[in-house]
Amino acid sequence: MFRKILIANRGEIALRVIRACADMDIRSVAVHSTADTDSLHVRFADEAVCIGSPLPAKSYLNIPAIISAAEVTDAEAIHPGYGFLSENAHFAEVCESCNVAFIGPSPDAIRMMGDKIEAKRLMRKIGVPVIPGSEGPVVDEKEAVKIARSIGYPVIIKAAGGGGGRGMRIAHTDVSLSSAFLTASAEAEAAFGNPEVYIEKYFSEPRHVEIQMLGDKHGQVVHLNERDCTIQRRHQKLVEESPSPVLTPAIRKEMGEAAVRIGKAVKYTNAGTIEFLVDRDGKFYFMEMNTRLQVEHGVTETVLGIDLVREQLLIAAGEHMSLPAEPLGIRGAAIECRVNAEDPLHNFAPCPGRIQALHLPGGPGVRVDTHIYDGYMVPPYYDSLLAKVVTFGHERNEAIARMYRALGEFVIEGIKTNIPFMREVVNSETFRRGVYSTRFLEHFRLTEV
Amino acid sequence: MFRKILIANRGEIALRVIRACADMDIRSVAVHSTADTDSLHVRFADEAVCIGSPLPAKSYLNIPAIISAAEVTDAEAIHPGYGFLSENAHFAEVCESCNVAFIGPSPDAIRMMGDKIEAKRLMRKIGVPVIPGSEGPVVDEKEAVKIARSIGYPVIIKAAGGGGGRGMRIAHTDVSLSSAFLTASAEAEAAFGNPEVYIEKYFSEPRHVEIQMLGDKHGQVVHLNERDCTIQRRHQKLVEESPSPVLTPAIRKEMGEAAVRIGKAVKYTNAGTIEFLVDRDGKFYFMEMNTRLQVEHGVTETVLGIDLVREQLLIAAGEHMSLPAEPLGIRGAAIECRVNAEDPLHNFAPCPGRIQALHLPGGPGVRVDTHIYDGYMVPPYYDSLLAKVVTFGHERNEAIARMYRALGEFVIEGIKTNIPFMREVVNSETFRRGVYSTRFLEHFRLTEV
Amino acid sequence: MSRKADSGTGGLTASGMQGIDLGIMRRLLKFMRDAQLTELDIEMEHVKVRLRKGTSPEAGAAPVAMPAMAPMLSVPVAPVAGSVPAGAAGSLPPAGGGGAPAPAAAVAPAAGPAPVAHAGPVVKSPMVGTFYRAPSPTSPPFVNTGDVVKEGQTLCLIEAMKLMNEIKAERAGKITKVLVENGHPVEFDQVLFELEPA
Amino acid sequence: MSRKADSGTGGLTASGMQGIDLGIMRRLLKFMRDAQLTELDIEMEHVKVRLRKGTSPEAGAAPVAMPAMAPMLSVPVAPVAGSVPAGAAGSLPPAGGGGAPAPAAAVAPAAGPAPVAHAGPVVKSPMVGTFYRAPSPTSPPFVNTGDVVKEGQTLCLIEAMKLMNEIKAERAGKITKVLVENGHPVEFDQVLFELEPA
Repeated sequence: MFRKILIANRGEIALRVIRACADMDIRSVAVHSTADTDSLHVRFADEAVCIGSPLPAKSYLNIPAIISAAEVTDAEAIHPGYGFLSENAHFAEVCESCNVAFIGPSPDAIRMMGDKIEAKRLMRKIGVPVIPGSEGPVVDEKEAVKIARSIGYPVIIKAAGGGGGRGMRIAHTDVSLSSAFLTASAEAEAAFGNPEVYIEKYFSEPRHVEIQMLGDKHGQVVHLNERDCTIQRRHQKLVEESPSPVLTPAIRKEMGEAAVRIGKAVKYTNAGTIEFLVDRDGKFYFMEMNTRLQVEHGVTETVLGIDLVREQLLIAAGEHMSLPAEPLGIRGAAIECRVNAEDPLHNFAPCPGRIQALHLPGGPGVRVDTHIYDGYMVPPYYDSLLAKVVTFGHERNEAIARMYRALGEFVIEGIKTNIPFMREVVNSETFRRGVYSTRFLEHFRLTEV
Repeated sequence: MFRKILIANRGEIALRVIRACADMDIRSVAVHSTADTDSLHVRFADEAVCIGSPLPAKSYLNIPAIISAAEVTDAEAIHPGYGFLSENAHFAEVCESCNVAFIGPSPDAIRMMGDKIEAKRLMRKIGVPVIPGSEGPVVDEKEAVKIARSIGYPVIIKAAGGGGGRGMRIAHTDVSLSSAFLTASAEAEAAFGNPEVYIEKYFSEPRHVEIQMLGDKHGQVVHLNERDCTIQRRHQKLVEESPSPVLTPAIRKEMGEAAVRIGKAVKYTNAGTIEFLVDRDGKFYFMEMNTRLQVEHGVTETVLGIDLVREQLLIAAGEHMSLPAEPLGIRGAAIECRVNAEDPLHNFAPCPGRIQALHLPGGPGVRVDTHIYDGYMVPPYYDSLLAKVVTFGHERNEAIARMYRALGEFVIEGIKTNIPFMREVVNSETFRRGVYSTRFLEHFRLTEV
Repeated sequence: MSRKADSGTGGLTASGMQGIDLGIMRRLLKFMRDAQLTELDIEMEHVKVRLRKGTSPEAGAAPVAMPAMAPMLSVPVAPVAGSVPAGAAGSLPPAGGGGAPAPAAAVAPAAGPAPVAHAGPVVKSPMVGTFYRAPSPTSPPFVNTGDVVKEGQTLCLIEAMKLMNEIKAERAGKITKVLVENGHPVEFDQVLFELEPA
Repeated sequence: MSRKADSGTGGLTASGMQGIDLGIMRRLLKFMRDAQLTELDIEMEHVKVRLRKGTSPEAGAAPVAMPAMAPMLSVPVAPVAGSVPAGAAGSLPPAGGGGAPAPAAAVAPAAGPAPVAHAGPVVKSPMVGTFYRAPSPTSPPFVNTGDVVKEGQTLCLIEAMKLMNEIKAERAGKITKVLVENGHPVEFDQVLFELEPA
């Protein structure tokens, strides 16, 4: 096992990895920008190196500075956390070339999964369902209709060159598709200077369900069940849970097997997550793979009673993972809420600033991961995540009740947070029932503020 | 289920019960002395009633005030926590006579187990081993020698009328016993005005291991394995863990079965703990039964993934406990350290005062139960327990590593605490090896302070 | 005794302690005095101020509280009350039991609960129970505001554990205020009457 | 860059923030100035004071720290440093990376890391790496204390990722202090030299 590792990240995830190091008797090196000198990850690491100015490009994305920090501290491996350099194949390569282990998959696996078209091609090859649609741009209305008929309506037309909703059209019939095709193409050209559009099956009320998987260098690949991350705001996950309230054991098994198949196909090592879209009939479709630790990994840890960062370190060091090959039994339910420094009453605008008072929730079934403390200055340079609260219950209702209680005990003063908003979300009838889609928030109204 | 319950306690255990109420959607009523107006249990309960002045006799032991508080708030049940009125059979009776459910065993069971001689008699009857010795005072040296020979040397002579070490003598042979008998008797007379002495088998290096059990009103009695509480200071437990590092599965099974036998014999309802002395050969002897929730119940909760207070409430409401009749599988190891406001460098003198700064440990495998907050005034009237830290690990070593890490992250400023002391205890070679006795602290030297 | 609608909507509108201006508080108090008000509520987007004079702690509302009942939001009242002249007609009551436990570390220490500031001597409840002003539902009250009472005269009953306890005047004087309504619960140390010494 | 013997012996000798007396701090500073000391350590039962002048942040020790390295124990240095006359021979360096992250809420806000207070202009490291004073182990240093340097003159090398980076003077002046030892690691923004303008 490594004697010392460097954590190329900040905030709660840096603290998370430092804690795993402490738990495994590995020395930890924090790196930080000048804005994070007073951070807990700097405080609780065994060593700390300032690597640059506050802008991420100058510090947490500054590969030479991070490698130099590893060299001057004699760190044997680098954990990238999530975000920043965690899915940067080049960084993984630089680490390797500098004889520093990258705690993550191989550069090839990162690159392969980073190329969405390549990844989809692989899925088709190994029989993992992808969202049906054209393989590339669609030439004209006729081809569009032909594809639409083969995959079934409704379909969505998307601009090949763009995003953000422009050039997007939903069609339910041949007729509407023909006109939509032309409009979308014209809009795409106007917006992105590229009239090319492609077609995919449209899911109006999908769920976002992902499978956690782990592979080690000895060929063992396991999946650790799903996390349901359907509650999102503009593609930012807000609530994650495991098990999913809508998955049947049969679908769980199928999805898990698909994840293992993917892992084996790319000889995947370390932790990865396969994101699937699940429709109302329980059919699932590969969306993408995240080749890193997820923000919401604690949900899986809590429901299975395991330590994913520990597994990451074991795997990166070439050891066997410490989990059995068979899927672990689900022994309850876990829910995570992300607590962000943002104002739910003003379009979730970020709210950096100094924390004036703090009370963290505690007691049975509550885990808190946070880098904030009373007096901490939340810097404006980074994302707004302040804390993750994970609650456990023997059944989903107990986990929800504990989340509602824990968020009620969670007091942060001095800056605005989404805590009261999240509390209403988990307390809502819709969430409790468990039946909703990624459009949950469109229908959700903050009742009592 | 109850709609509202009153918690007749303070501090972390009051908060613990309030949290269980919130998790079960039961309204909670806190009672408090004038010294505890600013307490978190008052803050987080749904209602709060001031019941008297700071001295326990005037408030937390003030039965009429507590019953009145239950009456004016329409509370249907009272949870006594631990300490205070939790093992007071009279209080349990008053509750019943006032139509308020007492969340604990019947007054008869409390009374039966509170009478040590009666309890021992019962154990003998149902075949649970008790510490061998004379059943009452020993008449003379001859009888002493006769008993000593029958139970085997070494034996300890104790004053019937006293305690605190005076009048105590250990004897390893007939000769030393005869002279020890006379000295002890004389000393006992001088010290307590009563020359009567009795004899028990002497265990020089015992362990303190207790079995958690639960019984409901439908006749189901289960045991929830052991907690090893061998690390004590003057009979105050400091570290508790489950499973015990020295128990074999066979002895665990035997002890558990003994606990269930005891529960069935007294038709015990609610949570109870059987305390056993375990000698170096793995033989165990009944010491006493605590007819209430223990401080260290979180250890069992963590290692089994259950909620004991929830079970208490279910049982008191006449429902079935929600645990299976078969012993739950042990899925790792849990350790608890008690964090006290006391100065380890000055004979553990209590250190009340205002908390000036606070950082609680967090992350994976760490549970904190505490009623303190930044700015909290620790009152001088009550016990010095500030917080309980429970860590979980897949194996004991992981739980220990996490405890060492968690205590390192735990910062309390403004008052002295035993945190650095506890950190050295869990980090010590002896503790890590797991082989020690209740005299651990006699041999333990605080090396680095 | 405080009854809370919800024990934890904590931290919704997070305004730091800095937002609290004791100068404004004092000016509000003067305004109250000049206008002879006994209660003053102000609620704005980010702040909610409630001032009450001579109210019983039963009401439970913290005298000055941000919208959320976060513990750290409570304002230490003792210093403010202390700044009001002792002879003033009223002053700020302390945080009721439960409403506002935790004075922020940044603020002046307020060791122990702040004493209720009443204009003159008061009669407090020696126990938890239900307060009755009359011996029976059809009887007139033992005392009314303005009544002159003798030492040892019964002022009210407090029912605790089915027993009626007579609360008697410890000294002679004039009842200037009755602070609890008939049939309401009272807690230990709660002020029942204000009594002007004879 | 700080290397800590043990990342968490937190909170052993608990002294509150109140214990910190800026007046005493200033008197210690004056004593140092008078005695021409560059370093002053005082260690007593409950307090540990370390004052250093013009030291490099590499040492990492917080200038004033209670025995335990608890985050809340750190003292905000900026205000103290600010109270020292700008022209003084030295002043308090800020908390090094890692030693003392969290100013207690009760203390004056110190937004962002306090700038290092050096007597005059300084040359800082633009990168993380290893500091070399000479082009090879057998060569003499590029510069020594007292040397007058021209703008653009090479002052040292910093090795980062196997590359030697020449660090040049941005202005002409006299080297008044070399703050890092040859072969030692440096972090971003760490002060390497003090330079008196020509």
